[in-house]
Order: sequence, then C-alpha cells, then structure tokens
Amino acid sequence: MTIMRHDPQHQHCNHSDPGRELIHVDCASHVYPDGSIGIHEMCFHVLKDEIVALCGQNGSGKSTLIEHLNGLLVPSDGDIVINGMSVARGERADLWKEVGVVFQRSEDQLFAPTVLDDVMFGPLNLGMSKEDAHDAAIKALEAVGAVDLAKKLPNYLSGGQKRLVSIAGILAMKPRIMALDEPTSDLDPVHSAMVERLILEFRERFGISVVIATHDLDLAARIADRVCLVKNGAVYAEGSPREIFYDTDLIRDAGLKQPDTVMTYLDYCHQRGVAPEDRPITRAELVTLLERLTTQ
Amino acid sequence: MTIMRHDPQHQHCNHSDPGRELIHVDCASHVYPDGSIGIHEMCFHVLKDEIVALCGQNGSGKSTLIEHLNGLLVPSDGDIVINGMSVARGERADLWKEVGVVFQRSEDQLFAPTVLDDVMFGPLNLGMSKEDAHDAAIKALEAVGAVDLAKKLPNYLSGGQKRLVSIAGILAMKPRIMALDEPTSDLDPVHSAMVERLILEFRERFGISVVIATHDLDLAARIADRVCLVKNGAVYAEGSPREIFYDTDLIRDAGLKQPDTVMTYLDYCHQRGVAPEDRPITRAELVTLLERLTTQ
Amino acid sequence: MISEHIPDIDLITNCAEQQDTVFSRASPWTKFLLLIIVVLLITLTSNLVVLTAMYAIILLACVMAGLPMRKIIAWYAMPVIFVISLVGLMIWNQPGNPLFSLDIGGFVLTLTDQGILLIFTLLEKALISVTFSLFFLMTTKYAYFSALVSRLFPTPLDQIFLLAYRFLFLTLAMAASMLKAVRSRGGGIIHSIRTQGGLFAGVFGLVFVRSFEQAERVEKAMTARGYNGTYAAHTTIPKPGIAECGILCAGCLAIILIFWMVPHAGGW
Amino acid sequence: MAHIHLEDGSFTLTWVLVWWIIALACIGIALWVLRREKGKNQKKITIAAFVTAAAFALFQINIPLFGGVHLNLTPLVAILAGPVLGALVVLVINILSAAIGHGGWGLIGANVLINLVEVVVAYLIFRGSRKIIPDLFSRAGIATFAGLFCGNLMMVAIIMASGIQGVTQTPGQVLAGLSLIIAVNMGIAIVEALLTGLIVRYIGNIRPDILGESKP
Ligand SMILES: Nc1ncnc2c1ncn2[C@@H]1O[C@H](COP(=O)(O)OP(=O)(O)OP(=O)(O)O)[C@@H](O)[C@H]1O
Ligand SMILES: Nc1ncnc2c1ncn2[C@@H]1O[C@H](COP(=O)(O)OP(=O)(O)OP(=O)(O)O)[C@@H](O)[C@H]1O
Ligand SMILES: [Mg+2]
Ligand SMILES: [Mg+2]
Repeated sequence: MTIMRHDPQHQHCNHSDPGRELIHVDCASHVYPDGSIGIHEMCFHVLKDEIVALCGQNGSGKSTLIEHLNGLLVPSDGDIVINGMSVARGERADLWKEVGVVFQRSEDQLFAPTVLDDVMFGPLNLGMSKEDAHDAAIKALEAVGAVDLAKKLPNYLSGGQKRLVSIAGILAMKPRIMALDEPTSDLDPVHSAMVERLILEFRERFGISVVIATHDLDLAARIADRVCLVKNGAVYAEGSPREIFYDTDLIRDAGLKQPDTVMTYLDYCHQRGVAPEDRPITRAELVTLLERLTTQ
Repeated sequence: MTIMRHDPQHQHCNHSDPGRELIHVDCASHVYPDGSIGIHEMCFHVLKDEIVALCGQNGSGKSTLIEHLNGLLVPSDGDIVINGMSVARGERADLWKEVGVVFQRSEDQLFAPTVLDDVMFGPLNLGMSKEDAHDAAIKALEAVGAVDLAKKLPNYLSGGQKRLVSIAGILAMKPRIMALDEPTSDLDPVHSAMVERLILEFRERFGISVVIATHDLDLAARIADRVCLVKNGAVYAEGSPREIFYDTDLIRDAGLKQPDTVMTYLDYCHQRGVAPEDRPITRAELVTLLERLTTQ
Repeated sequence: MISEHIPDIDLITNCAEQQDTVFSRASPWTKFLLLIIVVLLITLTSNLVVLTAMYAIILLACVMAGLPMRKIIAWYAMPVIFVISLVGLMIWNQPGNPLFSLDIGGFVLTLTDQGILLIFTLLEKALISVTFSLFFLMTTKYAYFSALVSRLFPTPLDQIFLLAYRFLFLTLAMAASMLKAVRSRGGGIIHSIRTQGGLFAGVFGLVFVRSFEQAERVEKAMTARGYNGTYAAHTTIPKPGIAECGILCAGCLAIILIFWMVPHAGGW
Repeated sequence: MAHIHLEDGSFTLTWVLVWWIIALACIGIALWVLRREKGKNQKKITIAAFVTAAAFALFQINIPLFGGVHLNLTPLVAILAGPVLGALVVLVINILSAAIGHGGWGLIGANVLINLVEVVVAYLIFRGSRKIIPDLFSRAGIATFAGLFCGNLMMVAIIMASGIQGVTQTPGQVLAGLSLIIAVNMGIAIVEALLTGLIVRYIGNIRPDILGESKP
C-alpha cells in the first residue's frame, strides 16, 4: 500500500476493488442546517474484512461521515453505497441491519428502561425470539465486561459504563459492518483493551468490517489496516498506519501529532544520531527494535 | 513522597498539611437514589498549587467525587471542606467562585445560545463588566484554540469542540481550584496538548490547583504532582506518579494498566534482561534513558 | 429533526444570533409593540386588502432580513391545517351565492362564496400573525429576549419562562437523539410500540425522567457558574430610535383609523 | 385534548379582551399565593420549568386534525407542579406556542382558561382520591381523563360564547361541528390518560421525590 494523497480541489472516487467493497462513499457532501460543512466531497471506501481508522482534528467531519453510514444523515450531494444499495436513491430500508453505529456520545444511544432491554432492542428488531435476543444480549455484555450492569438504568451509569453498554448494543446485532465513533474514549485502559480485542476478534470470527473514528492514534496504529486522515470534511490522505504515521509533515498538515510509539522511536533515533530505518508502530515492535539497536 | 495505601476497612483522614489544604474530603460517602454507591468513606485532599490526578476503573467513583467539589452533589455522610468552608454545614453559598468544574459530559455544561455567551456567563456572574467579560471569554477561547467557534450554537458543535468550549467556560472564570473530569477525552492530540499546557500554565501563573480525573495515564504521569488511585469509591493508594505507576501490582489491583511509557521501559528492560533501575514516566525521560542505556 | 413542519428552535436561535441587519439592530421594544399592533389590527379588520397589504409588508421584511423563507413556509403547515380543519366545520351555510350543497341525512350543508372568502380571510390573518412572530423570534437575540421577559413578567414567572426556554432545547435534543438511537437499531416509533409495547411504556417514562434529570444538572451547572435567577441583569435593551417611534405611531394611527372607519369591525 | 388552535383574528376584540382579563386575574391569584408561601422553592421552579418545556415539546407532535389534536400533558403538569405553579406553566406554554404560530396571541387568554380547568380538575382528583385509589397508574389516568373532559367542556363553552368572526352558523350548527371535535378529543384523552398513568407510575418508582409523595 502506498499513501494516496487526495487533491482538495478535485476529488476522484475510484472504486479500488469493486468486488470487495462494502462501503463506498462517493464524493458525498453534507451541509448542516446552519451552513456548517460537515463533510465536503468526501470519497471513502471500506473493503470486506478491513479495519479502517478515521483520524482527524476536532471538527474535521469524522462523526458526520459515520452517521451517514447507516442512513441517519443523508448526503446533500454525492452518494453513499452500502453493500450495493445506494442511500441517495433511497434503497436503504434496512441499512441498520448492515451497519451498526456506536455514537460518539453514548448517552444518545441508550433509551430503554434497563441496560438489558437496551441491548436486546436490536436483536429483537432483527426478528430473534425473546430467548435468543436475551442470550445475544448477555453474551455481548459479557464480551465488554459489563454483564453485572444488566439490571441497571442506563442513565444511572458512569461515563465509561455507558460507553461499554452502547458498544454491547451494537455487538449483539452482529452487523456486517461496525462503525464506532471514539469507541475507547471514557474507557479505562483495561476495558479499552477489551474493546480493542473484540474488534479484532469480530473481524477474525465473523468477517465483520470495522470503521473507527478515533483520536487515540496508538490504537489506530495497532489495529487498523488502513488509516484515513480526515481534514476539512474530506479524506486528505490514506495508507497503511506504518506509512501514514511516519510521514511527519502529512500528520502535521492534518492537525495531528504522531502516535507516542512513533515519537518515542523518532526521538530516540534523533538523540542517537541514527537515521530511523525501521517503522515500529506497536509497543512490541518498538521494544524489539530498541533491543536490537542496543545490542548491535 | 511515599505511597500511602489506604485500608479499605478503616479510613483515617489526616490533615496532611492543614495550612496549605484547599480541599479536604473528610471520609465522605455518597449513595445515589437507586442505591448505587458513588463514593464510600473517601478521604482526599488537595493542596495549594498542586495538580492531583484521580485514576481508576470505570465506575470507581471519580466523577462522583468531582461533582462533590463544587456542591453539585452533597455527601450523604462525612464532609467536604473547601478552603475552610464546610459543605455539609451549608457554608457554601459561593463555592462556585472557588471551584470550577468541567463535567465529563460537556453538553450538560453548555446552555447559552451561543458559544461566546456561554463562556461569558461565568465572568458576568463574577461581576465583571460586559467588556471585561467579553475579553476574558475571548482569551479563554483562544487559549483552547476555539476562538473561531465563538458565534456558533453549542448544539451545533462536534464532540471535541463541545469539550473545548466547556473547558473555556471554566478557564474564563479563573477559579482558585479547577476540577476537570476527563478533560482530554474526545480531543485530538493537538488540542489535548494545548489543554495540558494550559493546566500547567494556570498553576504557574495564577497558583490554581487542579484536580483531574482521567483514563489517560500518560497524561497523569506527565502533569500530576500526585496520583490517587480510586477503587470502589475510595482512594486506594496515593503517591507521586513515579511511585504509583511503577508499582505493577498496585496498578493491577486498581483494575488499571501502566502508562505506555512505563510499559515500554519495563518491556525493554525485561527483553534486555536488566533490572529496571530508573523510573522514566515521560517520553523525554524515556528517550534519554534509553539512549544512555544504549551507549553505556 | 423531528418533523419538517415544526419550527426548529435551534435554527431559529441560530438565525437570531447570527443576524446583523437593520431588523436585528432595531429595538426589541419596537418589535414587541409592533406585535401587539399587528395582533390588534388583524383582530379588528377583516378587510382583505388591508390584510394582504400587511402580509406583503411582513413577508418583504422577512426576505430583507435574509430569513430562510423555505423553512418558514414549511412551518406554515400546522397553522394552515389548524385553520382549515376547524373553520372547515363552520363555513357551511354562510349567506351568499351558493356554490354547491351536500345532503347528509337530512342536514343540508351549503357552501357559498362568502364561506370560501371567510376561510381565506381567517387563513391570511393566521399567516400574518405566524410570520410576524417568527420574524420577531428570528431577528432578536436571546439576551434581549431574556431581558424583555424579565421586565415584562413578575418573578417566579420570568424564571420559569427563561429556564423553560433553555430546557426546551435539551428536551427536544433528547427526543431527537432517542429517535436517532431507535432508528439506528431498526426500530420505528409506531412499529416498535406495536411490537414491543411494554418496553415503550418504559421508554416514555425514562425519556421524561431523563430529560428532567438533565434539566436538573444543567440548572446546577448554571448555579455552579453563578446563576441565581437573574440571567438578564447584564443586558440593556436598546430604546427605539426616532424612525422606529414613527413606525409605531403609524401603527397606532392605523388602529384608530380602522376603528373610526369600521365602527363595528371589532364587534362592539 | 382541549386547546383552541384558532389563530389570531378568529375572535372579536371584545372576546379576546374578556378571556385575557379573566386569565390574567387567575394568574395574578396564583402569583399572590406563590409569594405568600415563601421559603425555598427553587426546586419547584425547576420542576415547573421542566414540565413547561416537556409539555411544549410534546405539543409540537400533533395530529393535524380539527385545529390540531395533540397530547397535551396539562394533567401531568398539574400532578407534578400543582395548580398554583401549574397556572404559570400553562401561561408560558401558551405564549411559547403562540410564538411559533400554533395558536394565536389573542387566544392565549382563552387557552389559558381551558388549560386551567384541566389543571385544577386533574390536580383535585389526583390528590383527592389518594386514599381511595392507591395505585398511581389508575389514579393519574382517571385524573387525566377527568381533567381533559372538563377542559373540553370549557372549550365548547368559550367558542359558543365568543363565536368565530364572520361565522354565521346557528348555535345548533356550531355545536354539531364542535361535538365532532369533542368526540375526537375524548379518544385522544384516553390515550393521554394511559400515557400519563405510565409516566407517573414510572416516576413514582424511580424518582418519587419529583411527585412529592412517598412510595405508597
Ligand atoms: N448538529 C450540527 N449542526 C451544525 N454543525 C455541526 C453539527 N455537528 C457538527 N457540526 C459541524 O460540522 C463539522 C464536523 O463535525 P463532526 O462532528 O463531524 O467532527 P468530528 O471530526 O467528529 O470532530 P470531533 O473529533 O471533535 O468529534 C464541525 O465544524 C462542526 O462544528
Ligand atoms: N446518576 C447516578 N445514579 C445512580 N448511580 C450512579 C449515577 N452515576 C454514577 N452511578 C454509579 O456510581 C458509581 C460511580 O460512578 P462514577 O460516575 O463516579 O464513576 P467514574 O469513576 O467517573 O467512572 P467513569 O470512568 O466510567 O466515568 C458507578 O457504579 C455508577 O454506576
Ligand atoms: Mg466526532
Ligand atoms: Mg466519570
């Protein structure tokens, strides 16, 4: 994979691999009622089995894009094709079965009187029987480590607990695509590692594609197959985490900072006066590399 | 400073340094109406000029504690003394001038029709003239890098923008103590560094004490003078970041993980088979140390 | 948001706050007094020419203020339906030239040209009032409104008014986000009430309690930044200028004229 | 529901003034009572402001028939805020509604009176039958239905008394038309009674302090 830079003046949407494409955002724009530009001529795609991370400054349009993916927002221009169904042409009656979205603000997502009811809501709408839905819900709650909250009222949870429950609500539906907006914000490191593991596991076990919007670039580096840098409502550059996160200028242009691991490595090379030849992006890689560099 | 472990069975609250103590939480408990235990016999204090980080699992009681600090919640048992005024005895008419609180959910905090009005609200209530309040608000917005949002409606902001504005609203009031609940969640790395710098600067320039509740342990390691590990509604242990974050068992008991920097260092030592003698907690320290270890 | 045809108060506020035209600089008092004059005029007269002239002037003002006319017209839907459906029951058997008759089980209902005219008159009156109200809302900053409210209403009333206005945004946002959440997991209000009725009873209760608790929190957050019931103390309302006084006088004159010309206009 | 969604210009000036004056007198009494019972009522004001917002929000979701049939929530206002604050609340609701064109400014007086009847009746029944009907759901439901029914009668009385400008139907004909509306309104009232019952029961379970009565 090489970095693809997108020309802000003129965007092309080329189908990268039409056969495997699950989501194709075709030059979509969205203007909010007050005239704010949410996204602008954005081109973006997600392949089967892929984990894509959206990274970008505050207000760059990540959440706006995510809310388009299951038809909650409709593009004012351009189109979004999910699994062959065009949103603009209104072929989107049950988009929600395809794409599960976890909102940035988890309390927006919880509405049922108890946590269990809330997690069961999706499965029931999928037509599961009450027992199956119950099982699915309990399993999902177990997966995120929140099964002891089942009987609580969603509005009486702590910030992180709400996030866990809202992720469980989507997990329980096993959609083909999951779009998670800031899945780990408000989560403590242990739960956040749990969610991270889950995302990977879902891809392995069920072939679920995942889109995450996140500010935790270390997380993106660890789990994403592809990183899209979002800037001013459009994808500014995309590529593998290794390429993107080692392109210091690109990251700065997007208004971001390199992940900690990358900075540690670069700083280290700088201090030792050697050229950074490798590109570690996870802690394990970094440690191995440092060890090798030391013993050389 | 040495680690103080608190015995969960029996808590003592000893005034560490009564002269400098700005906040003294004296064995306070809070039970929510539905019977959930928010905090339980918690003892906690904040000195003048100090930055204290509260770290703990999801649902451990950090937010509950923070909401007690400006009288939003009142302890069902025990007392909280802010700058000599007891909350339980109701001597708290203008607690809001002393303690500024940024909530975990920023939308709870935004109520005025525009961002500028919202940030000006506090300063006006402090008795500033309209012009002064306007200046204070613009300065606060500039400090967090959100001055171009001044005319927008709070409802029309992205998640991170809301967080920035709610921080600005408290900054503009220059309280003597600031309590920030997850100040950097939802913020991109650049803005989050900005907020981090601000917290430090506020301490330097105005002698403001800061309490932050955060899951970003690297942030806590960088800026906190003292870290309090919260578990099951009480402070489980406290000490300097260097001590706390290098105590692997303690951190595990509190249901957390060590910060990335610490883990990188420990992993590195482990791989090289050397004993971790130093205790770097910031990236700069780590890099210097690694470099020294290499060239030794 | 919830429906195309319900005025979106976020958008209304946004317009009011972003406005910078003559109309938003004019004194809120002028607009308030004009509102009273407009309501009196449409109560007093049923003359279609006068009404049409008023309507045209108000529409022109809206266009000049750069208000989103498309939205305003969408928001007409409810008032129009209110008038048509209620008055629709009452326009039968007016005097005038019969247009056609219906015979329902012995009752003969006749529609006349006067009946049609009546519905038009009432409709136009309604639209004048609606448009002017929206114009007022969309060109006046919230700070002025709150100052007006605290001048006009005695104490607990003004507090209730102002807090309620704030809470309204929360409640509507809460309702909207609930709808969003339900839809994003395959529910629909009607559909879900049918299939999961028991659950939805709880959902209603919960939304209510939740918005209440959020209101409580916001109120506390305001207190935490020094709110003590006097939100508007800092705003001075601009006084009407000479031109504005002129307009107000003209309005009063119009009322007197209508009284004088059509002594029975108000049904005295 | 009983609420005149007539727009401005429907009533003659005389009747506009008559209803306004009576309504203002009632509000004045409410204010006077409220001032006399001093003490801390910030919490009550928050509740009042909130129910205003909630009721107004629900007002917006209506079935566009016969002058806008919609859930009304005034009985819930009565149950939560009581008749005194309730009087202020209905005034504010009606002003806000007029501001976005759902009902005329001139008709606020009449609408406040109708809502006041609902509030007072619902409150009296809800509190009065506390001993007889301990179950919150039925008690709130019955109070709601009764309140709405009386409100409806008030609405008919007001329209019959004032007439609609330009309408020359005989009172009998007007009444015939109105009875159609009443029928629909009573159907809605049943739905609203159920809904209010549910909400009140729910509140009673998790936040009895809002209701101002301890758990039965
Ligand atoms: N409901 C809304 N109405 C109007 N403008 C909005 C709304 N939501 C977002 N915006 C604006 O649209 C732009 C993109 O917002 P979006 O929420 O997509 O950003 P984001 O990338 O998710 O940011 P963050 O990282 O802060 O969550 C921002 O400029 C924001 O101010
Ligand atoms: N409003 C509430 N009503 C009832 N219980 C609550 C409420 N808020 C929090 N709790 C409960 O109190 C406990 C402490 O919650 P708190 O919000 O203080 O945790 P926290 O440490 O801030 O967690 P997080 O990191 O997830 O934000 C949790 O078990 C939570 O479920
Ligand atoms: Mg976002
Ligand atoms: Mg918290």
